[in-house]
Amino acid sequence: MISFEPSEEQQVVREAMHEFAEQVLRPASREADEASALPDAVLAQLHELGLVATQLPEAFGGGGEQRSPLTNAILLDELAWGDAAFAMAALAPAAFAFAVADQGTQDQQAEWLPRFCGEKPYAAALALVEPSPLFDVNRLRTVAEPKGDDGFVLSGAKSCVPLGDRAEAFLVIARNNGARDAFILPRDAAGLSISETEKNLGLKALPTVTLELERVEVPAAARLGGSDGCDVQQLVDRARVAKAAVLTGLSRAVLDYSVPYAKDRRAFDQAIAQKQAIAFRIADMRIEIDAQRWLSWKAAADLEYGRPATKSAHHAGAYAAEKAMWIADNGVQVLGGHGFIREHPVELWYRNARTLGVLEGMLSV
Amino acid sequence: MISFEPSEEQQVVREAMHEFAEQVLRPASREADEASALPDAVLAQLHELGLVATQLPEAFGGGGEQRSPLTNAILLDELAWGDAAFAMAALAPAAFAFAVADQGTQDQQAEWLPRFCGEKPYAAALALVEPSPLFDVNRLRTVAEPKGDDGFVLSGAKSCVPLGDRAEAFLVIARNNGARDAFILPRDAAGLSISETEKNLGLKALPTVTLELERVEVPAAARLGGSDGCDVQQLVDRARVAKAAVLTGLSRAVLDYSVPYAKDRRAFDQAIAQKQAIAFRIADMRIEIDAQRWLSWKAAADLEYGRPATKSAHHAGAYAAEKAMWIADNGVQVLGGHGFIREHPVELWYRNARTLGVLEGMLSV
Amino acid sequence: MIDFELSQRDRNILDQVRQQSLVCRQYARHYDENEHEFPPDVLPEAADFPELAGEMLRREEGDSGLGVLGLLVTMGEHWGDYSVRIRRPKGTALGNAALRASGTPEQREKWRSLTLAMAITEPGCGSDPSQVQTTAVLDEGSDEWVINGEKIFVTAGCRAEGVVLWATLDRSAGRAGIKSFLVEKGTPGFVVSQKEKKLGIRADDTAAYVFNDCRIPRGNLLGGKEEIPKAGSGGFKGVMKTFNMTRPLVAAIGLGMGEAALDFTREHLEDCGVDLGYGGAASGQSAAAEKFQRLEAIYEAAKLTILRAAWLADAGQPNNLESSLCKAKTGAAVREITQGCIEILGPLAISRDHLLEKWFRDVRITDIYEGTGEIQRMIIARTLFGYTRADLS
Amino acid sequence: MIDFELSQRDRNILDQVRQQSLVCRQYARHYDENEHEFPPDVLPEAADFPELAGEMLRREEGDSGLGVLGLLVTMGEHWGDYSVRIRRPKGTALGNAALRASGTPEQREKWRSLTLAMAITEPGCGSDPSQVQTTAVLDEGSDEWVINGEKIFVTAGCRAEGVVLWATLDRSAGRAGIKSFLVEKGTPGFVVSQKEKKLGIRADDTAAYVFNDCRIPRGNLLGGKEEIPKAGSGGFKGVMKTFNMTRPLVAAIGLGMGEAALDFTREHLEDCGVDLGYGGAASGQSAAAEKFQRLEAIYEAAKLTILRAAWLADAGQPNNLESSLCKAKTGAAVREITQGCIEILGPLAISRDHLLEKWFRDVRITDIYEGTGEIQRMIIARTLFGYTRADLS
Repeated sequence: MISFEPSEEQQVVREAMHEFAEQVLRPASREADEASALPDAVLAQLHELGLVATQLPEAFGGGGEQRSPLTNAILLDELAWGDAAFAMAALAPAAFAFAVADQGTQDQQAEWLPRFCGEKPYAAALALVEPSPLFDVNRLRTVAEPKGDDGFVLSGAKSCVPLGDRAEAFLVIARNNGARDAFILPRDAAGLSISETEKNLGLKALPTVTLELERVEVPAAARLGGSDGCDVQQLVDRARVAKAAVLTGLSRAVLDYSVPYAKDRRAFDQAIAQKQAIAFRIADMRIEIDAQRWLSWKAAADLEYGRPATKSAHHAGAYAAEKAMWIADNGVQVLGGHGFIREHPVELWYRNARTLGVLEGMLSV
Repeated sequence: MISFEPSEEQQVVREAMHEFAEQVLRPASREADEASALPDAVLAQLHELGLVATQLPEAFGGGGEQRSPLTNAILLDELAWGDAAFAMAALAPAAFAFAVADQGTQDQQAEWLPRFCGEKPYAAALALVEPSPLFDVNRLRTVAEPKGDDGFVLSGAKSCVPLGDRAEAFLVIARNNGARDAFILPRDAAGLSISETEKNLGLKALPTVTLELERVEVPAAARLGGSDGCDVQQLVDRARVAKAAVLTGLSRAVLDYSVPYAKDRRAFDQAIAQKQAIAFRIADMRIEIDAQRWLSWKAAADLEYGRPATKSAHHAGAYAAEKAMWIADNGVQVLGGHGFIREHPVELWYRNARTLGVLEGMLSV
Repeated sequence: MIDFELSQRDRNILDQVRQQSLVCRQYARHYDENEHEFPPDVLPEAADFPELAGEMLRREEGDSGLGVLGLLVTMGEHWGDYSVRIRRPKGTALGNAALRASGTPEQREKWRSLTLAMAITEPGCGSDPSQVQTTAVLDEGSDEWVINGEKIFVTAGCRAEGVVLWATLDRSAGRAGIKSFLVEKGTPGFVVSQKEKKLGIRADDTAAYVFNDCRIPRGNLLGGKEEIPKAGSGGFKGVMKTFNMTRPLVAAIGLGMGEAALDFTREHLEDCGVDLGYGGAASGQSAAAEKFQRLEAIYEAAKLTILRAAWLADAGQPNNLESSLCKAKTGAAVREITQGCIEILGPLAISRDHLLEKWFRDVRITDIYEGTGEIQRMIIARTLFGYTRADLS
Repeated sequence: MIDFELSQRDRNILDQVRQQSLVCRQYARHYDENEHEFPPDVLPEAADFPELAGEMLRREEGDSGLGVLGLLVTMGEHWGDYSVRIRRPKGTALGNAALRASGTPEQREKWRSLTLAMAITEPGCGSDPSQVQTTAVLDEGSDEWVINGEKIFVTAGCRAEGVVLWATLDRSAGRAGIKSFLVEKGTPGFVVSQKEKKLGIRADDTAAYVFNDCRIPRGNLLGGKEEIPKAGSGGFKGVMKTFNMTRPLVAAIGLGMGEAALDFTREHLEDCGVDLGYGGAASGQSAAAEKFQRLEAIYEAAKLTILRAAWLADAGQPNNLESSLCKAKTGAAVREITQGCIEILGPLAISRDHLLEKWFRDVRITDIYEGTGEIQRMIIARTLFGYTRADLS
């Protein structure tokens, strides 16, 4: 049945995350962006929320809660309203942990999942994006060659790997004999070099790195799912839904900032909110925020109930990327000169929207 | 040097065509659309303007004037302001005649050009478009196979052939051994069947047909340019510039109708022109009409002075197609309910803009 | 629990609607080309199709709400054609919605079997219904209202058996003076003066009315309240309330046709071997595939906003904002979808041998009637800013 | 004769500008990342490059007009970087343009060697310059103006040696009371209170000023006319006239960076083997190629509107409408172009190892300063409708 009714738990999560976003993330946002650094205190508080651990099986030290892509979409929406870079820092390890939980072998789960359930934040990341123009998840250049019966050799490069400055392990996506596979790579793998923190347009508080894989040898056991391999598209789908949710929250931040600004700001003897050009644009922001959210919910529901989700996740991700860019761009325009200076957060959202819009595979729901 | 200064002659042409468009084309426009028929009287008056004949060489009975793509763009802009279907009816034969004049052999010129210089309108047409989805001028399905040394066999189908109900000859574009060529085909060619007049969304006053070519045999002399063949891309470029000019005139018609309407029409105690939502949209129409026109002039100048024009013609055609659609669509919106009824011409321009936007190769400058 | 999947029962209902619509579609071109004809109230094929109303009304555990289902059915019907129906029940025009929303029990009982058009717009007022100039004057002697004025853009105005029209009791009272009246066809002084020729939805008649000293019984004032409320007391809001029901409906109508356009285009793309896989990057696709996927996402987005408005209504929650939101979104979406489908398919798409060009024309009304896109954005913005009409117009 | 091709001489000039720009570009990232530093007035490489001013001023048969060439040179310079120049001549800031347009001959002579910023915007007024609150009061005793007020968004406000500022002689006189005054740096009571941190154009300093009983000589009123014209007599129009010169300039600045973004993207597309042939149908291309071609057409369109405004000025024809038109068009175009180039290239494009992300940030000011896109559309619409400010604001 068609229903937009969040569960009681989802409502509680939403409210809690909103409060957290408002009280913890928003105040730290600008400084972290200017410093291009993720504050340890924020990261620690994000970890305390237990967003990843609670959704991992009890057997491995997790909370044992049923994973809910819908709940995750809702919470990402709220966290990203506070700050998209922080929201991504919180859920980037999930892209590793959920993948192992969903598709890893028993051994892989036993080895890796407990690490995400400790008291300290455990950093690990999905490494999907590559540093080539026109990057396409369907045309990966990173390659895994079988090496006899007992392993693979990985060659290529990965960029925009979140938390890569501190991640203790990476889940590297590579072409394997025409198909795609994921390989678990510890930080100290021989042949793996990790760049300095990348300098990016936006999401500056989220440290990302480039990985160079120079004939990195991994055992067969490093292949996610073991000899069966894994469904990489599912990782992509989950990442796209997460991205759509983050972009929805970011868009909402712009709207929530633009509304009071437009009411306060006066020109030609009226509040600019009373001018149709401004008012209708803000109305369109509202329209497109709803549209983004329902598309991300639709795709999250497809994941949640085990239905085919590639198409709905594609729509949710692509639509949110386009509309969040439009909304942030128009947020800048509503503020005029004030939209261009770093005293107001809108320019930060403008950079984040463009940055996140072209990224793939950094998160999970 | 960069100059937007039309020659004195171009200014005279522009004014004359505008007057003609206002006095002859505009009043006949609605009735011709409703009847899906090109009025003989209008066609005769268009022919009297001598738009094609004056630009053909004196040796073949023409006016011997230097052909000017710029002047042709200017006059098409004005005629299309009156009615796009009539403008296209006037210049459709030019696509045949100018092609023969530019790229035909001496014999082809001597045989065909005098026909365009008579007292009565002579109908002939370029047959480029094909009735397949995703039609692409680079991927023609109509094929010319050499038949021994002395001719070709044409097979395929062509649609949206303008004036095809009466055209006495067609210039059929076909793939010939990997490249493209043009072939002159008389109406009564064996194996050529000509459909009833097509029923289209817009440009209803312009009769178009589908040609079925079932192993139509043509002599080698029918190949435009003889054994050297011809440059089909040049025909396409010229057609795209002509199309851009027509769309510019159409767009201008919408603006010129919207401005007084918005000033007269009142809502919420003001003229709707005083509402930013309407006023700014009309300002955008004005902006995009200039943009369309300068792009079409730029491409026409490239053709006029013999510079590479494929890129500028592509830009002019594609840009005009997008913006004319936007302008006509917003013209309908400015008029509201009145934009949806056939008492006002805006719905006709809306249909024409969409129709013309997806067509290729019907005209020439 | 958040979900977007239909129950098997609901899917069956919608499948049957689709089956009916395929039949209706066979008639679509005829009534487009012959706009002076009305589609029959019952098609010859009707016998082959069961009535669905009972199935729809019987809601079981796991089924969607009636409002949600109703809009999906509306989409499915218009996926077939704007006007042609297997059966056209009486009493399903816009005026009937107003009667149900605002009529007294006696009025509802008395007129429910009539098909009632709704007449609001006048030659001088478009998107501003408060500017109504048509007057209703009470003749105390005969206990009759005397109506004078003109109405245009009356949907189903020729076919309808009566009309709910807006007239003012007192022009100086502004919006507060506007009341709804019911006038039956055949009443002296009530003339259908014109049937409009339109860009699209040609089988749906759009009429102009003239009222010239047209006398109707005093009891024909809808809702029965003759007093003029004080300005700002919300009397007009009651009149406007009908729109909260009709805006999602009108959006669903447009989107059903938009869906038809997408389905037609998808079929041709698949025939041409265009890969519509959704796994890769947008830029890595062919331009045709990328454009199509974008239109598809717009469609999905609009559909979800419509369902949201309907779901709120089903849940008994206010949906004023969401009604305007879904109408504005869909009005723009169907323009973009149909324009884009034609662009993708190219010259083939402009032929009247196919219905795509008709859908392009038909959907254009979506952003115009029942409040233009501009009016909807005004309502949304007023809500966001907490503004009154005086603050933003 | 209509033409869009440059003479060989003009092409040579622009080629040299490009050569200079390639050098400037090497410094671009440094001054972006170190926004507290000012680029030097003369780069070390300057000796390798001749001065071009003489060549530019010497116009020969077949050369383009000086206005047209000037805008093309401006585009070429900003194709290198927004702020870094091989040589930065004195007296080329916005205030100098105002001095040239409105100063008396004595004033022009006296101050032409100073770099003059232009201070209009105040904390309380953005796009509505008539709301200026800064006051200038004549002290008849000392024959001095006493200035009080605050100014923000003063371009080159730190680097400038003086400023042309707008202040009102009489707030009750509205726009008519606004005059321009020249204040040199170092005048007591004139404080640079802040250097703004910005999204882009970071090497170009943007300052805030405070004037606190700042006294300047009576002769520093630009143009010298102390009387307040009657409302509506066009006095304010004179003040506004500067914009007709600066709007195409500002558009050209933005578009030069837009061109840089397109060139960068084209190079990468070609490296990837994307076919940018223009012969076929749009839908037949790859999505990346089709999107890129669309952005390229937008660029060409914007460039032509800028050249049109400049050509009109060169021809001595009014270009008020066209100045606003090219500014509005370009302000939107460069947003779309830079956003689109990043979208096409994907993750690579967001790295600060490349300049594309900088161009994306830098161009964003184009639709904001020197009158936002909204202000330009207002001017265009007023012209189309024959409206005054009272009719449309």
